[in-house]
Amino acid sequence: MNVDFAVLERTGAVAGGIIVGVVAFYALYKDWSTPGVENHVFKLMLLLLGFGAILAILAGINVLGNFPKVA
Amino acid sequence: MVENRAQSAHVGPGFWSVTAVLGLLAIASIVFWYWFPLEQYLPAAIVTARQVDTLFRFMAATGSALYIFVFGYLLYFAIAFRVKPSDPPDAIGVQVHDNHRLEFWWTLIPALFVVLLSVVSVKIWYEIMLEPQNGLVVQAIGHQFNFTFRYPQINGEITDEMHLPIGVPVTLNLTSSDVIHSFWVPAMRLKNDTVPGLVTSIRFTPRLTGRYQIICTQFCGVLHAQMNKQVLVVEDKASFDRWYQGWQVKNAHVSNALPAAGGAAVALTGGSAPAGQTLFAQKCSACHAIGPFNQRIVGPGLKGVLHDPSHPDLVNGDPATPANVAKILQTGYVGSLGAMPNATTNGLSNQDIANLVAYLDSLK
Amino acid sequence: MAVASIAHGSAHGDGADQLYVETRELRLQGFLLFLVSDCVLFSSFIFAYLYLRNSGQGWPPPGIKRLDVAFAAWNSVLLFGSGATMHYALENWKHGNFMKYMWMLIFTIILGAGFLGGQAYEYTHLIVAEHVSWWGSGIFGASFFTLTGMHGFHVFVGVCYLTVLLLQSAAGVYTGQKYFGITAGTLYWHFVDVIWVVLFSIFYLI
Amino acid sequence: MSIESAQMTHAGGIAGHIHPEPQGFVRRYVFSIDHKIIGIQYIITAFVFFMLSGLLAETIRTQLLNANGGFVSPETYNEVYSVHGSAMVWLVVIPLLTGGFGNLIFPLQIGARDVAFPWLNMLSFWIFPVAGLMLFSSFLMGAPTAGWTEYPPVSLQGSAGTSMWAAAIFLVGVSSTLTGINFVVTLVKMRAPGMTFTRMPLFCWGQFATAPLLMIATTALAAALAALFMERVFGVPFYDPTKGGSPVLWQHMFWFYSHPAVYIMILPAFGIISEVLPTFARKPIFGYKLIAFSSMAIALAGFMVWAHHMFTSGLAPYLQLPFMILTFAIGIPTGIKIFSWTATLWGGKIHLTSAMLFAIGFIALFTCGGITGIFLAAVPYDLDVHGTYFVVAHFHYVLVGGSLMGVFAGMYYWFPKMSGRLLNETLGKIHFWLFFIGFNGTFLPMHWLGIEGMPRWVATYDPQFEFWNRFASVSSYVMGIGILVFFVNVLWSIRAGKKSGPNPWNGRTLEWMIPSPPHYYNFKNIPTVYGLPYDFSHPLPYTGLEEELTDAPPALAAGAH
Repeated sequence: MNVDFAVLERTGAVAGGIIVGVVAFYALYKDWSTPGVENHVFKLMLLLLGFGAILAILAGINVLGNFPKVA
Repeated sequence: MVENRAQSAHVGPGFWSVTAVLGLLAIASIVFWYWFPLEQYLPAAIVTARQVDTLFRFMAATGSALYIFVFGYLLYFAIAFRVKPSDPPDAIGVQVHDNHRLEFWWTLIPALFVVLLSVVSVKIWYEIMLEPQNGLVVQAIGHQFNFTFRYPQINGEITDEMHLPIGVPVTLNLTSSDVIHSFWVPAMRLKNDTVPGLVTSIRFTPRLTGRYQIICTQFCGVLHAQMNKQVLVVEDKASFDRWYQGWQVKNAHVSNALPAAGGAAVALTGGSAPAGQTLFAQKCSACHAIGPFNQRIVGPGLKGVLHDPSHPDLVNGDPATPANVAKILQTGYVGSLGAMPNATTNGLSNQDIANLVAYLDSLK
Repeated sequence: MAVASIAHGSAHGDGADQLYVETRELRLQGFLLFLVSDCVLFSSFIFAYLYLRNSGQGWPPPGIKRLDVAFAAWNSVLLFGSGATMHYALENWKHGNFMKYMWMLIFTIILGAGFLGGQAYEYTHLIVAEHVSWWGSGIFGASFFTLTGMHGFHVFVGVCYLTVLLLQSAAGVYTGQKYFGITAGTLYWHFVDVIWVVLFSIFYLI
Repeated sequence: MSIESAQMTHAGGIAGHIHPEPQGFVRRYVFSIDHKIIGIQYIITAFVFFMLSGLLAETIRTQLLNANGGFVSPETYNEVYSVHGSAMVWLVVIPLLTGGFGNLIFPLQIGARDVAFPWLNMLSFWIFPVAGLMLFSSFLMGAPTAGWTEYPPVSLQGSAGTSMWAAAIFLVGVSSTLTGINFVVTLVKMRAPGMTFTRMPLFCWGQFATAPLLMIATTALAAALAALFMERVFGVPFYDPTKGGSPVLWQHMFWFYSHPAVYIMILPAFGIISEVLPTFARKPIFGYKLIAFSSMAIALAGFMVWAHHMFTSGLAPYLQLPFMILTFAIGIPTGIKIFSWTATLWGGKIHLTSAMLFAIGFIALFTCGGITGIFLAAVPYDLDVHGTYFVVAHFHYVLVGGSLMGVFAGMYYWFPKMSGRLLNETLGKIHFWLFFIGFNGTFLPMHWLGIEGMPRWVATYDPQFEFWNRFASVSSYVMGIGILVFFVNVLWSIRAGKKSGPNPWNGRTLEWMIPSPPHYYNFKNIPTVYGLPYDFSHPLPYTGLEEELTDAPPALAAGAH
């Protein structure tokens, strides 16, 4: 039962991560040349958001945060 | 520019004579700090104390020379250039904004001085750090509000004076049983904090016999001011040996376990490893890591303490068996780096000990 | 040039007077500086956590299990997703698509609240099933609950603020030229997201 | 970019925006949003706290008249010096120099009508007296005893007042952070047209270097204090080694704030001195750019040297050397400033007014404190004198001889801008000489007391130190009398002092171009700036000031309401 939940969560994380990542990087690409302080901050934030999405995907497919079971 | 140069050639009434006087005063102060008999006021009890004094002389001499110039010019300018009753009310001073040559020099000279001071300090720092490691190992433990000392081959703790033989390198390991104290002997020009949960060490070689005050310099509670009553006695080898043997005899029957704890061996059946794991986090993890032997906090790392072929014996020389681990847990242990409290002090019931041993046994 | 497409005419037109333009600059800069100092607050606690983590007790400390990475990854995606929707909420506002803006804002609020729900679930699980508490579990409880709790509080404040924005927008408080509240909300929400990227990696992934 | 934004201001914007004058006592003087009133509120409140913590200081010295104390119990003594230190740092010097003189003067000097966020400014002021009362009320429940640094674990054992202390200092921190944000935005965005960064008066540079420190460093302290509070009240283990925490962690977090805090307390004083010296020497400040940039250098380097307070705390030895050398390096920009100020006096037409005396006294005493700072930065010597009276002497030379002398110079210099009246010069000179002599008598002997072995934080001490302690105590009474003279002077001059007129010192910065005290809107027309304020041989580098001293009403712009 528990295992099913974990698989579900991981699938959700990977799928959601891909969507968010694509959206974030697309938005970053589209906004690349906007001027002004707040838009520069937005771009930085989008970059980090995309990075977070990648982290979530990697955690979802067990590349990151995959620790051996401790007794 | 021409105007500026004309002005700088004309630096004001008495400028050069004042400069000469200040120069003489500066030289006098340097000579003063060079000859000042520091050790007459405060003996240099260890070898590196004299190096620290040298550093002090160097900084005091350059510092006071600098100060004499700044303060002297300040005073002289304030008096020589004050507005005179004969001046018109809207009189203004010399309109000079800067002088790049002057600014260059007074940036460069302090910078060079900083380099020089760094070199001198680092050199003396190395001499303090590189004192030999293989000498007598003594432990000082800070308490509210006194220090206790532990020597190899003397049971228990010494609560009054700390004795050291002259000329023998000493490693002093410092730790604390409650709050942060600081172990300072002014005659040693050396101090270090005693931090609970940490062992720090200082190394030095006594060079002068005498009795020197030990002072706590970190606020440690309401009687902090009273924590200056103990003394460090540096004496010749023979006196030291007499003192040392005296304590060996006197403390022969004192257990190394802090308060003597006796009792029968603990029954180890029925120990629960998960319960032991929780207990370990509460009672042991401040000093012991769950890691390999050499991952030391205060004591060694305890991963596989019962299953480590490269360390078949426990710290007290007994073979690493569950019963012997239980014994150490029961009685406590005093090593060169720190004191492990006994079961009473640590609040461990026999069941707790059984649980802890079961947990340690489960780590492989 | 998203801005240009809605701001017709000069800055003086359509009610965006010179005073507003200049004041907006001030408020924007002040708000960014506030975020900087908030960032320092998080950094200090993160420093404390990493310092304690490396003080030799091993991680996680004995007696405490690893955190559930799968659940946290899913929950993080909720929050990251809300960052993306918030970004498009502001974009739509700038393009004058009011209804799309409102829907994006509503999605953001739902996702943010969902993240908070997930965090509540995680806390409950830790406290009830694994007996980990804020004060009784050594440095693990101290650093985990303090940092994530502080972040959760920021998310909570953000959800409240976005709800207020939603109501204000419905009531027509903001116009095509004067919408600093929405910009500030977006900046804050992105900030909260980005902090979570850091917290997620240092608590779950290393 | 900065020049553009300064020149962008025109009639329709903030520069032309004049608020209606607030009516009623409460809106005018209590919950005022006028930066000048808020500045005066800060100064009055801080001086009240100064009196209280000054009394605590005299209590300390009275206790130390005798080697075995006896004036108060050791418990009380520990409470007294802990509250003295905390209050002097957080409730007196920082609020006076940033909230007080900062608010009062620098918006005038850059030609602004107010700070960027007047309401926020009011909020940061009103947090401050609340926090101050909290700190002093901790005496009722057992004040903190572990000094202003409150190192755990001993502060974890302290009585309930320690938690109150943490909460109070946290609140002061919030107030400082808001002030910092406010000042940075004001200085970057609200300068008058033509007031480029390199034309700003040096007091503004002092504030400009300080404000980011207030904003960033204070937040780090807030985290440390919050953790201490949680540990004491809820038992959450951060610092207690028996529960896995680390006492050294507090020291890192505390000093990461408190070293920059040292510069928060001195950089604005540098600014005050840099205003007073050229005005009374009637000549340009020597090396304007070097002084301005060295302030920024000091502020930046201030974040990289915190561990020099921790050489004895069990820091890894290899970490000690970089911190030592970086600390030495801060001596270079500081030295540049001192040499430049001394050179400013050369060739001047020096008017030795009270403000000028305090400025010269500042240089003399601060230089001494700076030199002993180098002593303490050298690791081998710090291992000797750390935690002794040598340190006490050092930081009193910097904070009292430095910051507080700066505050007094500023008080004598800018009092006309607060009240429209001059402080009495004779009383001012008596104040200076009593204070200067008393100060040196109090703190100079502490150098050798520390070297010979007198530790800090002690209620009783070894009888061999009795003579110099008595000497210091008696001198501290002289200093106390000097400060009483100052208070008498202020109270008398507010009612009966000589009317100052707009510009009693022939100052050339913008605040002297408008009436004393200024109107609530500061400037009738925002001036345009063409150069530095320190060129005494040139005409004033401003235009647009013609109507300031006339009875003409201010020009109301379209955006005003």
